[in-house]
Amino acid sequence: MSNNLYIDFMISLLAGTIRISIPILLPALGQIYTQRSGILNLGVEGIMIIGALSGFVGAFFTGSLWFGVFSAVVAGLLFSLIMGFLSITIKANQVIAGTALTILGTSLASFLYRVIFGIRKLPPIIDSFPSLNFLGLSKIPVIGPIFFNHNILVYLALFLVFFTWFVLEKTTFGLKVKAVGEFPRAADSKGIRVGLIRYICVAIGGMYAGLGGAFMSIGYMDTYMDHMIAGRGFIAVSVVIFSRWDPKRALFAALLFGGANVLQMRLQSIGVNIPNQFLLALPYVLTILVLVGVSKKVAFPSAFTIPYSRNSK
Amino acid sequence: GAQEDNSDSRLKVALILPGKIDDVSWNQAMYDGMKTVEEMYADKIAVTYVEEVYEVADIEPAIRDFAAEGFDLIFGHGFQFMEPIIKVAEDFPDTCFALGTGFKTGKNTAVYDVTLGEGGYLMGILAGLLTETNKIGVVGGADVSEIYRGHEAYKMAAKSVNPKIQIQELYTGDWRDAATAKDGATGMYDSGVDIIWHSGDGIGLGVVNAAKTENKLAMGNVVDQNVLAPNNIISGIQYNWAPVIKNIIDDIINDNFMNRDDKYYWLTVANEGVQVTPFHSFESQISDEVVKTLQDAVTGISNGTIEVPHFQK
Amino acid sequence: MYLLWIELSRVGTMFNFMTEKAIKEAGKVIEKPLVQMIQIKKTFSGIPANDCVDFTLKEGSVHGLLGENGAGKTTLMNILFGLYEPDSGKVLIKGEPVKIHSPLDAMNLKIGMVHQHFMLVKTLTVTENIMLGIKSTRTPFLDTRMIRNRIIELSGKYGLDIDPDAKIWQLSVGQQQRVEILTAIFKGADILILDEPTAVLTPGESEDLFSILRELRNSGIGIILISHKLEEILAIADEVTILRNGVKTGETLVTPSTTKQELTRMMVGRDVLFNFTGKDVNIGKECLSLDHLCAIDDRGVQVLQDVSFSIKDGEILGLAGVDGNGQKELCQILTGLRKTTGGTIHLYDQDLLTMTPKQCIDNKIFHIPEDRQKSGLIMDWDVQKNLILKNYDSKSISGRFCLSEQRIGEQADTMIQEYNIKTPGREEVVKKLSGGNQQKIILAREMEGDPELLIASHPTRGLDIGAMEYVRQRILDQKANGAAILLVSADLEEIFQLSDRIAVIYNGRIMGIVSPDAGISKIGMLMAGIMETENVGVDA
Amino acid sequence: MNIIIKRSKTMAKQIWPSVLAIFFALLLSGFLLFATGHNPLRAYARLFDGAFGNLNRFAETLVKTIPILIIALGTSVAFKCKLWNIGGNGQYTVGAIAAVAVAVYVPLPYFIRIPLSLVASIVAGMIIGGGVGLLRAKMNANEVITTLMFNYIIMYFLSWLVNGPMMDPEGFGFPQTQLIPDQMKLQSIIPGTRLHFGLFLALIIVVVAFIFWKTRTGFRISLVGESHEVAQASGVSVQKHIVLTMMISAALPAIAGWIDVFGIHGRLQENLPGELGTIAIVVALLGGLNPIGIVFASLFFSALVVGGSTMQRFEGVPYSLVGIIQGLVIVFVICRVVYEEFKEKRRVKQLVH
Ligand SMILES: Nc1ncnc2c1ncn2[C@@H]1O[C@H](COP(=O)(O)OP(=O)(O)OP(=O)(O)O)[C@@H](O)[C@H]1O
Ligand SMILES: Nc1ncnc2c1ncn2[C@@H]1O[C@H](COP(=O)(O)OP(=O)(O)OP(=O)(O)O)[C@@H](O)[C@H]1O
Ligand SMILES: [Mg+2]
Ligand SMILES: [Mg+2]
Repeated sequence: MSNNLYIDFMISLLAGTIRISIPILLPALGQIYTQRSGILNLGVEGIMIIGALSGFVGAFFTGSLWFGVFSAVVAGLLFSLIMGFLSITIKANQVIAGTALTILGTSLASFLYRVIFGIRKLPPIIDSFPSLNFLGLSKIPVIGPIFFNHNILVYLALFLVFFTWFVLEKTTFGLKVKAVGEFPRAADSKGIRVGLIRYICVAIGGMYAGLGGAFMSIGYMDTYMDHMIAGRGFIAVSVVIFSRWDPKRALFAALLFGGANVLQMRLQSIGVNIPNQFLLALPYVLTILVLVGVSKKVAFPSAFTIPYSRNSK
Repeated sequence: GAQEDNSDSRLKVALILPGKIDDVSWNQAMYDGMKTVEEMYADKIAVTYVEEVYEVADIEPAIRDFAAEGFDLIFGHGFQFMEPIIKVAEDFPDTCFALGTGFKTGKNTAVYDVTLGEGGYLMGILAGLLTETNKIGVVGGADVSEIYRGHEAYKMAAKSVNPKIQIQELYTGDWRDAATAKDGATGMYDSGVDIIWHSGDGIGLGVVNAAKTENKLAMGNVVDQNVLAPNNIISGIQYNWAPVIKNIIDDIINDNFMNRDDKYYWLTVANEGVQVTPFHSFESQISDEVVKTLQDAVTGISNGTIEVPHFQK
Repeated sequence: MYLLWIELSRVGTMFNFMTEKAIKEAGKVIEKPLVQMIQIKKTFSGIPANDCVDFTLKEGSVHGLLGENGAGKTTLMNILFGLYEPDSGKVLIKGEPVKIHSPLDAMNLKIGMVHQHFMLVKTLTVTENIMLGIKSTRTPFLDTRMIRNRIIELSGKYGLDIDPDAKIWQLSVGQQQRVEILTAIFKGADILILDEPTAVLTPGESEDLFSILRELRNSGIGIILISHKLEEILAIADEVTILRNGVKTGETLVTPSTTKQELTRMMVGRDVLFNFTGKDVNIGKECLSLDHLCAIDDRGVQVLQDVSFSIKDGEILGLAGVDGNGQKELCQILTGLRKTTGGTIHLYDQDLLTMTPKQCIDNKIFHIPEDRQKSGLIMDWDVQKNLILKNYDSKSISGRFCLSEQRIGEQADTMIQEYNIKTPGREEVVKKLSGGNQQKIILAREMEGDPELLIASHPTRGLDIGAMEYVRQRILDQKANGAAILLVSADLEEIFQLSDRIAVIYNGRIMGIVSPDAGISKIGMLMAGIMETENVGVDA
Repeated sequence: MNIIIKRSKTMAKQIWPSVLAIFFALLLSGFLLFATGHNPLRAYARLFDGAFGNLNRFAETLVKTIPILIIALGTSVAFKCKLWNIGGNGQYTVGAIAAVAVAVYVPLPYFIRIPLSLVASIVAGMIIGGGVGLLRAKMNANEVITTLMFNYIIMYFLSWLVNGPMMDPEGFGFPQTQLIPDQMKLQSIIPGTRLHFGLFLALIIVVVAFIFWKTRTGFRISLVGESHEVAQASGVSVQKHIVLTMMISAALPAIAGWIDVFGIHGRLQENLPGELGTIAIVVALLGGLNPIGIVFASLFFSALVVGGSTMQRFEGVPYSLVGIIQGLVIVFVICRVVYEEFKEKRRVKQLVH
């Protein structure tokens, strides 16, 4: 490969990596709150698809993409409250509650889409968020196409990395979240309402996941499809765990996964002689390898997946 | 719904689809074809549609159920229906079965198939002639036989008209994750590819979308996808299943089905089941030379002077 | 000498250790009630923890709350702090009837509480833990810097010596307790509840705490002090309330003439048995011997250094010492759960260091663990299953492949009877039983296997007097059966009652091994880390 | 006699809240059906008919029950040890792969090849499970992630096999393997239906599972699940049992894969397990991790799935609505504790007054 081609290849790879890791990063950031507060929400996949649909419907009927984003966030919030109710109020097993949420979410989204749009010859489409071009910054060689040629949701997601870090480390709310996940009884004795904080965290997780869903339908693509989340919610849950509940590391983990995915596609395209299934499996293999590398240090929030009740000893 | 009425003399037809009837692809083309025939033969047939019979284990009960309910003709739209249909057909010798691709037939079982190779060939000619960078691409879902045939013919044809051509090829490993396909296509465009054909299914929308955001050219599949991106979808191929369906139904009505020797119904360029879609707004930009070469290829394939090999892995 | 006094007074409750001059402060007693709790009733699954308790705290006074383990002291205070809601009864603060539904309500009423079990989040720093309980001045943002400065200031002022940036898990128990106290002081409460605050403090720290408390009292704050240490109560309290089995059995002003005997009688309902002795047992051959044992803890810190002692069949060796001086790790080593870094251990002729936990059990080493709920019992399982944890694979329980439900049941029934375990049935979930009965389950399980070596860690911690005596009797029975027994306890009363010899551990070292005749003062000195020359059996 | 009445009374008491929960879920779904122009009663009648209407349909329900039941039993072993094995799909797939590999490529007499292929499946499952268990025990690698990732990896591995080395040479390039020899397939129990002898294998596994929890190993596994600390103090090696648990837990889905290959598929194709893994998680938990409970839960769920398909076929109910009904049933069944808590509160109140 000539030098020039090599640079082009890397630019395309990195720009693609950023784009494709956003729908993993967004729900992962939300799940950092949720998991930090002690709740494992395996229903992210379901929430994301609900978000994707709501985002699209909102944007389609109002013509406003931002209204679409708003509807996705609200829908994600509302839908995640089911998880909150099951895991916090009912104190149900979180694995089954999350599974139920995924089944319900994927079916409900598919059902509502058909109800709203009927059967069409061609799918309804909208104009999705365009790439921003900060004062022509995207024209800067190399750096431009990698960093300055994305749509606004990408930058929003990157901002949310910082924002999530800030909330968790610098605000009273973040401190409460950590306390609730580690030692709910202590939090309770300090006057923190454990259930409320957990509800809020589940809801925030839902909002971020909803946003992640909207990114897929109106940020990345321009329409809704039943299978457009394609396991990204589950990947997000993994990313959260192996980034050890740290937003910055979550960004790297999402980039890593996204990068592996883009890399396999680029390698396929340029005709690397490896069966494509092996390349397709690459991101997942990489995830396990990284997980094994970092796990020794992983200490789960002490109250992870354990419901809290003041009266039980 | 199914007609319970005994006095109804119409042929009871069931169409079992593995995906959604509005997937802008494989399933939708068949659905549309069947709808056309149903309207045409409103007094002769009554059709029941079932979508998303995706799990292989659920196929046989579905077929058996329709057979047991007294349906006269059952379509299974995919090769995964082959084994179950052969098995059920033995138990219901009076029922007719039609299998969408595959290779096993029986007294009451026929195969209908599309010569995607011919379609791919035509697309390859177009891409080879239209490219300015001498780099073209093709994106497919899973690497299965009919898709493979299309891709191989595409590559062969492109090389035949443009010896300098470089071709990038990608399988996303999935029929429905359009976002991944979009990123794959984006990567191709980034590396200098200026025209991509996609070989169908939900992922095709990702390629169309990539063309739109990158403002490059793409070619559609299955249905005329120009409206999705009028400035980017230069052409494509579309299937018209109606003639083949009509053919099968006529055979049954005329008692020709069971004793027919050739149990293959082909959708071909020759019988206009596979067509090149119009150029729409690109009409004026396409040189007469290109139009002529394409037309020659169509004629050649139709009258057998050009023989597209039956590629096999 | 003063230090020694404090040290000794920390240690036992049965020894009357009044110093020359009464330490009680001559403070004015203000009559205005700060807290009135009237006819408080609270039951846990039918068993009353507080039964129609009245309690009054006056402004500017220190009120001692006494009672044996499980008497309901913590429960009463948890109710005042809003952690539990009472079944019935009223609470008045400064004369106003109030409903305290949560700690938040309590804090708004300016009630602060230092809990018996640390309420600290281990992964957070000291500053963060303190910030948890107070409203930030910069809400919604944290005012870390300000709080941090105040911590340094307060900690300097009261000599608490706390690093505001340390994570809780990095701190020693004593330091953690100081963080708890600091948290309470920080909030500037009108009413301060301290639930056994000195249990893990060093004598110096205790005295510092008391001077803080005196200062706070003089500034008008009402303090409720729960303690098992009567000396402390006599030293600082203005009044005491005494609970027994959830019922209030007395309330009295503390005057210079108040004696410990008086208080004890109210607490226990009778005079404490001073000469609680077992049958005379012939001491046999050497069962366990440790030679220069060394070990490190989970954090890699040296916890045991050159520990050497031996125990003979039919002998009880008491291991006295303040918690956290290596006792826990020693017990883990003896049961095969922890690796050592040096030295040898022999069980009769066998090398114990190479044994797996399973082999230790097979060699009849049994253990009554100090934290029964965490490492002794499966709280969600029923009584009978908890009773077979150590012998589920024995012939008496297992058939060829399967555990026999019938035999498990039969065994459970006999043990329930024999050990007088109060339970509705063998299928009752252990979580629902009282602490005493939970302890009896462990006792039954560990003793039923006829131990060669029995390690009893704090066997009576958290037990009422009846259960306590029962447990001690059972341990003596094992001795009579010829078991070698290592009794680990911070309770000197227990150590003196049961032991044939007493080893004192301090900072991972055996300070000395003495006979019970040596007297309390000597042991007290050893526990405080002051070495003596004369020993009665350190076999080095 | 008295005991029987008492037992069935307590059974009824335990089942009643679930029945109530299912009723409410169906009621709510009924509104959705009605709102989209379907007659809920007719649809539900179809659903019931589809699951139990005639011998063939009941047989289909049982055919579906077999893998769900076995995977759920496997999953439950891990769950009982508080290990979240959500890799049922992958483990099922490796079982199927091993089954076909031996059945097609090992030229030994059938009577050896059949048991050999079963052993191969079990071993394949154990290798995956053991790997996950080792990673968890030694490296502290969270098993939720590893099992999930293995699902994807194995899915692509299967895809590679059927498109590459194991593709049927006479299959015209379709992504599937050869059929296993007919003589090796599990015979039908009721001629004319697909119900095969795998059912007996499933029943044997249920019995074994039932007994397993009474064995020493079963006891030790549940002990480790409850508390690592207590288990260790009781002389049970926690690490060893984590690995063992994952091996057992993965071997069962692999057996389910074997049964499905020998009972229905006869070959490998892509996406063999479909939604089985997810349903099995739900079934294991709804069945209370108890073999008998799991039998009923899996029967119920496969009836829901099979009947749901029939409802979809003949009432034109969209596939997604069938999924919604499933989701609602799970949610409501989880909520049944609300009812139980409500009763408990009432009981306590009555006691106090
Ligand atoms: N949350 C609870 N659930 C069930 N029982 C409880 C609970 N809290 C306390 N109890 C029981 O209530 C009784 C009183 O307990 P409490 O903690 O108030 O005793 P205490 O006087 O503080 O004892 P100690 O000296 O050990 O601190 C005990 O029998 C205890 O087991
Ligand atoms: N803590 C431990 N560390 C290492 N190995 C252990 C530990 N505990 C038990 N084992 C091993 O586990 C195995 C099972 O122990 P045990 O002797 O109880 O077998 P068992 O009861 O006959 O087992 P099964 O119920 O399977 O027949 C033994 O080989 C023992 O060495
Ligand atoms: Mg207490
Ligand atoms: Mg002996």
